[in-house]
Amino acid sequence: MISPARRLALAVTAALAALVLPAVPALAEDTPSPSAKTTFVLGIKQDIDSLNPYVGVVASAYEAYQLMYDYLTGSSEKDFSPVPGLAESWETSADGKTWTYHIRKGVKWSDGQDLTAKDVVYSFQRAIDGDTENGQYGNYVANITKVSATNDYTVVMETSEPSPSMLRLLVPILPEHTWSKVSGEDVGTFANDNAPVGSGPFKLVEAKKGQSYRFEANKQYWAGAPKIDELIIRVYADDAPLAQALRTGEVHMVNDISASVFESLMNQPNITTSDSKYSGFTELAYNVGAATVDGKAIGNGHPALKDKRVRLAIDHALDRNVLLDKVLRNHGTIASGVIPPIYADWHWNPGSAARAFDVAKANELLDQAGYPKGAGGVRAGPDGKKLEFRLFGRESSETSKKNVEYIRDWLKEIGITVTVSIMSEDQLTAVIGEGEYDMFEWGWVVEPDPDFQLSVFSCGQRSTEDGGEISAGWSDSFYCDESYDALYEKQKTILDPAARTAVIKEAQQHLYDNAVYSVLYYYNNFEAYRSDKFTGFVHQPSNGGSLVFQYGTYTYRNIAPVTNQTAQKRSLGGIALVIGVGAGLIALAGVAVVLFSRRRRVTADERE
Amino acid sequence: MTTTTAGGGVRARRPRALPLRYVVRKTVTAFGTLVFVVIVNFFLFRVLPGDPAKAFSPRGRNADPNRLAEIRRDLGLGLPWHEQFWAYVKNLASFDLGVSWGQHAPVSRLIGERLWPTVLLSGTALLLAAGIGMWLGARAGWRHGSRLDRVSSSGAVTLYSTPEWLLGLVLLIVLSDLGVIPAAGMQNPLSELPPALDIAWHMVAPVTVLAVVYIAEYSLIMRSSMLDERYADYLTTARAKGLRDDLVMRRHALPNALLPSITLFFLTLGFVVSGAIGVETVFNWPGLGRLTYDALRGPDVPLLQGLFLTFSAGVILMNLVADLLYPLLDPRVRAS
Amino acid sequence: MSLLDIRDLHVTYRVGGGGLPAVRGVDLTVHEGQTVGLAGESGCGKSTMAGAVLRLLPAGTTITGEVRLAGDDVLTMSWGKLRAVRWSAASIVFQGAMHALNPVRRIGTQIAEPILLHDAKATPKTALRRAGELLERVGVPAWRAQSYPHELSGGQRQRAMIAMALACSPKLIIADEPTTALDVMVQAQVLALLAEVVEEQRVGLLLISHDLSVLSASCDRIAVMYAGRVVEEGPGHELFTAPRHPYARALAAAFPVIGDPVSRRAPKGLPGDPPDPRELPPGCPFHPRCPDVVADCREVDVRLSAPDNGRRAACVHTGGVR
Amino acid sequence: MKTARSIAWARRRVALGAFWQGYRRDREGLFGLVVLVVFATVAIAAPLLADAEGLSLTKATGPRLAPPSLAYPFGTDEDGRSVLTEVIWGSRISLLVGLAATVISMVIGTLVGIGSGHFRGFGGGVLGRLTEWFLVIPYLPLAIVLATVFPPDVPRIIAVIIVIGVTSWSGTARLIRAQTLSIEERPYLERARALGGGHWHQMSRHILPNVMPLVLANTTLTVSIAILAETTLSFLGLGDPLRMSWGKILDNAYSGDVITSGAWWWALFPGLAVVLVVRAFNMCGRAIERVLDPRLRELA
Repeated sequence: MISPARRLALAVTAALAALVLPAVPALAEDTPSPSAKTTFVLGIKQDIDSLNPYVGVVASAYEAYQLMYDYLTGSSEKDFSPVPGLAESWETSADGKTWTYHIRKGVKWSDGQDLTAKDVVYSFQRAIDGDTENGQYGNYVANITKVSATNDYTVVMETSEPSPSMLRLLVPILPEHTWSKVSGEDVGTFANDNAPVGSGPFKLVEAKKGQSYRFEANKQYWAGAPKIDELIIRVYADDAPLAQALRTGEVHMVNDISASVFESLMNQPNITTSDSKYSGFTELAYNVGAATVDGKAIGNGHPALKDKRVRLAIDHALDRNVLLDKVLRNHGTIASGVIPPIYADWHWNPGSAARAFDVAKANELLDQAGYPKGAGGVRAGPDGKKLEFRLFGRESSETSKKNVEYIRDWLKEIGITVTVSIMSEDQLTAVIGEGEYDMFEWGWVVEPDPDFQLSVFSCGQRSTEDGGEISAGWSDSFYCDESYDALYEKQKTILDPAARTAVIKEAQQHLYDNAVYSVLYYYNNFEAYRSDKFTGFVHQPSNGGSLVFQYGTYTYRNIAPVTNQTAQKRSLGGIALVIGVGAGLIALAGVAVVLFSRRRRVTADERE
Repeated sequence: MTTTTAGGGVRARRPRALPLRYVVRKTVTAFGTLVFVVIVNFFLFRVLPGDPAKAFSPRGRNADPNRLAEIRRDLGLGLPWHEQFWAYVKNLASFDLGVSWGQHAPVSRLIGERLWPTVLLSGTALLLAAGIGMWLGARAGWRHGSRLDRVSSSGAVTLYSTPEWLLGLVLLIVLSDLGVIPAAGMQNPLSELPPALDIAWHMVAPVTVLAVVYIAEYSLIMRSSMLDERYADYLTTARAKGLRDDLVMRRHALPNALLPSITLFFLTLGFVVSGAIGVETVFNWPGLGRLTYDALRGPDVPLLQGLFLTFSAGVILMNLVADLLYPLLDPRVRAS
Repeated sequence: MSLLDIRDLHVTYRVGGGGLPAVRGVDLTVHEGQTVGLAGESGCGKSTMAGAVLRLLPAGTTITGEVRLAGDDVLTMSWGKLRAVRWSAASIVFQGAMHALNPVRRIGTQIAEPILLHDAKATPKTALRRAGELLERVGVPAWRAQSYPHELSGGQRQRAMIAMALACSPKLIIADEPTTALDVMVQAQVLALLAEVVEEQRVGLLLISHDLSVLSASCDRIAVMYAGRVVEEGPGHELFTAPRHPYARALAAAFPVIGDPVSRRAPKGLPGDPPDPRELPPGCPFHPRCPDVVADCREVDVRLSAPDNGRRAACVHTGGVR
Repeated sequence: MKTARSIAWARRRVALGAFWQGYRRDREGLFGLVVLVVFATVAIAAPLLADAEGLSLTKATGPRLAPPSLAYPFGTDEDGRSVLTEVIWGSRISLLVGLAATVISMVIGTLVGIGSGHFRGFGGGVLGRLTEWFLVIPYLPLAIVLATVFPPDVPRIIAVIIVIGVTSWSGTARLIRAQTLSIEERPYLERARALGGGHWHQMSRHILPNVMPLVLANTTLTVSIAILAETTLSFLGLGDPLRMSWGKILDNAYSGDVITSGAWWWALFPGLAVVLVVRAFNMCGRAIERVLDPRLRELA
């Protein structure tokens, strides 16, 4: 029978071996065996809410759809201009209402079947008729009246009026032979995560919700086979573990990380950071007079905000450069219009006529508007009502909490007291819908086609009321002005890009002059990748645009592993340390056991 | 006066049967608690302001208003509350916890997928903590007043006062300064290691953090119950029989001291599961804890509802196990 | 050669800062087959004596003098030797069997434990069978070996303790107030059982009790203790019927004998309580409560007198040594 | 002329004196008390020790993520604010929430405890059952759910206090119920009933004074749980986003990526503050228990 002392020694050594053993993989991890297939791992923060293109709404879901499926047309990586997709070429009728697309021949689905015009018609017909499907792609197919296939490789679409967005149809083309099995009712919860059939550059092979999604390259892709063999998208809860994973080499690229994490990654070895222009902006929005579509006033917005001069005064009081420096750490640009500069041809900005940060002008404007400074420096209107506004910030965004604090302090300077409260985006959406707010800080991500963004300020997008129940539209400023609506409707029907641009710019100027929003800044998208492991990243647009989450899959198809495996000076220190500690522990345990057992023998007789 | 029966035969060992009435009573109370939790859960989420349907089409993607009305009808928000309640209970019976707003997937599937990592992480940490904690607490209680006792109990009180995730955060900072970066998450698809070892490697840091805090708790529990037994008369009898000191402790004091600790072991289980929320977030461990943290953004109400039910059901089940296990261990209870 | 020979035993407990003298110089001997009684109020140090014999007193207690058990001095032997001697040379029957038995282990296992420990040839099966026989011997059905302490009656538990004490057939048994927790009828049965065992196995019995009448009925010799010292010693019956030392007299008088006219009228109790060991009164510690107190009693710490046909007393009136 | 009340108060003063004598000798209790006094003074004297302006983003002047130095003893955070100022002002919120939540928890716990112990039949049964249910429900998920569904117009700090108070009373209720049951058997309660004392009289006159020592000991332990709860809730982003508590500093640190940037001081000092205060409360609680329960004393 093994004496207790020896049994104890065995247990201790076994436990320590278990502790040290895992250190071995840290070693193995660094020398990927050459024969294995090359895998690129992208770390993201926002889990894909659904792989079903008719259900998913978050940006990462759209990235997955672009990988799995094709679209009729794409956006060029140089400047987002329309480029051929599944449609090799296309013609429009004289009156601009009939579009003919010529489908590329020889394109196969991942299960080997041929992709034909019938699939295109099926995808568009479903987007038009299906409840859930229309909810997702309604604004693309709103004015398509008829879709038909004249032969296997030609599709003809008729529209109620000429529409420039026919070259921006972000409707994925799905295989009819698999999707016909999914009925209208259960499409809402159809997961589409079991090796779905697609024609895109990658094929989904494994989906572990909340953890990772594995795609295999489609080596027969019509626009050229991707250079990597496998793409994995891994999901992380927060910036901290995401940045950590990049440093340990578990992921090769990270996207959408916060400014502070980005800063700390800047000086890390083997990591290249990319501060890319992005199509998003952040604004301070006002409740310019909440009312429903049929004009009935709702909510309890502060009447003073209806007066343009008050809004202009507030705009002058905002020091956008401080936000740029303190909040964005100079990763972005200050802003005026609602279309970001990334879309060079649509973007409008007032240039020298931009409103400068000018507290004196702000005070002057408020005095003119009839709100003199009252007791304690707080301004009040002719009816004695003080200028006290509610300002709502968003719980899920750190920058939002900082912005609202800055805005509160600045407005205090010009005699406006602001009470800040922080809430979830859901609660804020509900509050906006009912008009129960004065000001809030949020932002928009603008699509290549400005139509939807401009529609947000049209009268039609205000809340609707039926039977006492208010349901919110997309307007969050409740701005309603005939001349603006006219401009908006006009641009919807102009085909000639130059003419349409002029109208769009006029609309942006109108919004700026009326200070419907105080657009604060265009923020950059922070990305970082392991330059020691992969190369060939593509910017969209080429002058410093983002590398992933683009309108297209250029980066995924172009990256390739860095061939010359230069000496891996990866933090060997770390590995050596782990093994050193392990060995030390074993030696220590050995000594302890010997001492322990000897002591036991000597005193066996003596111990009580 | 006394007659010795032939050979002084010893009757067969009596089986340790648990009276059926006791088992039924305990199960019914446990079920009662679960019903209470279901009712609380239902009404709790009816207080929420905000428009659930809106969550289906957040900003940046447009959805026309009538579609929102239709979603509200599916969610049954318009119905009078008692009809909603029966529908809710009926669904619950078939494990249908509704659809998660944030993730557009049935809540029961989400919870099912993320249950195993939490059980793995919390379970390992718990067994480790209970084992080491009780061993340490027993020795500290036995050698009452000795240096080991003073040091281990003051250390335990300190760790007991530390939130688990804080310990995790500090550990991560220290390690990252040292250049040793423990992997985040549960698995690394790139690693050439067999999955089991890879997961083990990822588990080392979070399990250590969780275990250390609960070693403190269990050693305090064990120490106090050992102190209760420390001066009992039957220990003097055992010593008088000639047993060595450590045998007296292991054969006589420990079984008696272990009993109250086992009930407390299950009672504190609820806290272990809650503790996992913090640690899983800091270490990005894809379990129920991080699912709760993700569900807070939004907030994703059906998911939170489902998680709350799962956590409570788990703890209620564990307490039922404790109630049933205790009489098997302590003969005195079985008699009553 | 006597079974147990205690010479000038001093025991001082360490409590808080200072020391608490429980036993202040006691001599006691028990011969084979002899039953010696040890009487006295609670707190007089009699239980400490029981603890001292097998060195079961808590750590930090200062013990001086000699305790020879079957020739070897228990106080100086190594722990290993002591453990070998415990229960094999001498065993103890404790007062409250309910607390002295381990509540979560079966009676049979607890009785078999010392057998397995001290008898190398014993196996779990033979030890358990021996336990069954021992239970039968003390009048408890053998199948009770499977029960737990709380499933037995008070009497049965006490008998089980006795069975356990006999497990290694020791030469000496120390019974520390074995019957105090029992009602009178069961008390008589247990005492009869003890007497029977002493007779049958020629063991020495040190019977400790505060009840002088119990001792007088079953002990060959009795020693009365007061404030850590033996104040009178002598043959059992004589000491109860004709006690010499005033304290012994009061103690005997406190237990009425049925049918004795003298005690029927007004049994005399003793005023006051036993002294606090930390602040003993000067001279003879009994003098504050002694009915026959004289001037000397306050100065002289009187010791036991020389033996006069087997009787000794520590009092000025009875020739106590100055 | 001595009234009944003055006699009772005299007795209580003597008892208090005796309690303090016992407490003074308890090393662990004393150390805990000293730490608490220090933190209490820091919290009260916050305006004197650190300028409140230091908390606002706009007025922050310090360098970004500067390690501890003479100018900034606890270093600075990513917005250039001194962590020392944040910890000093944070102590106010953390202690306030901890104490306020404990008051709620003690009031509910004592009422339910006495109620379920005193009333036989349906009333007592329901309260007893309620205690058991709340005892079993894990407190953090319940707190998270409550914090999420709290109506937004209630100021966040009040919401957090109520949430913690409502989810932490069951332990106290169970202890007090057991104590009340044992008091119910005492003869002098029979006498009070015999003399016609109503339920309220019995409970307030007899049961409550007897239960008070247990309530006191349990209060200090509950405060430590409440402060831990506030810190964890703030870390999960459910605390008051506008007020700086220790949990909020740690939340900022975690989302400001304290790990990669290696700004250990940003997380260490608020963390230490939490652990020290919670440990101090624990030590005082255990010391009070030892003084009140003699059996524990000699085992200490």
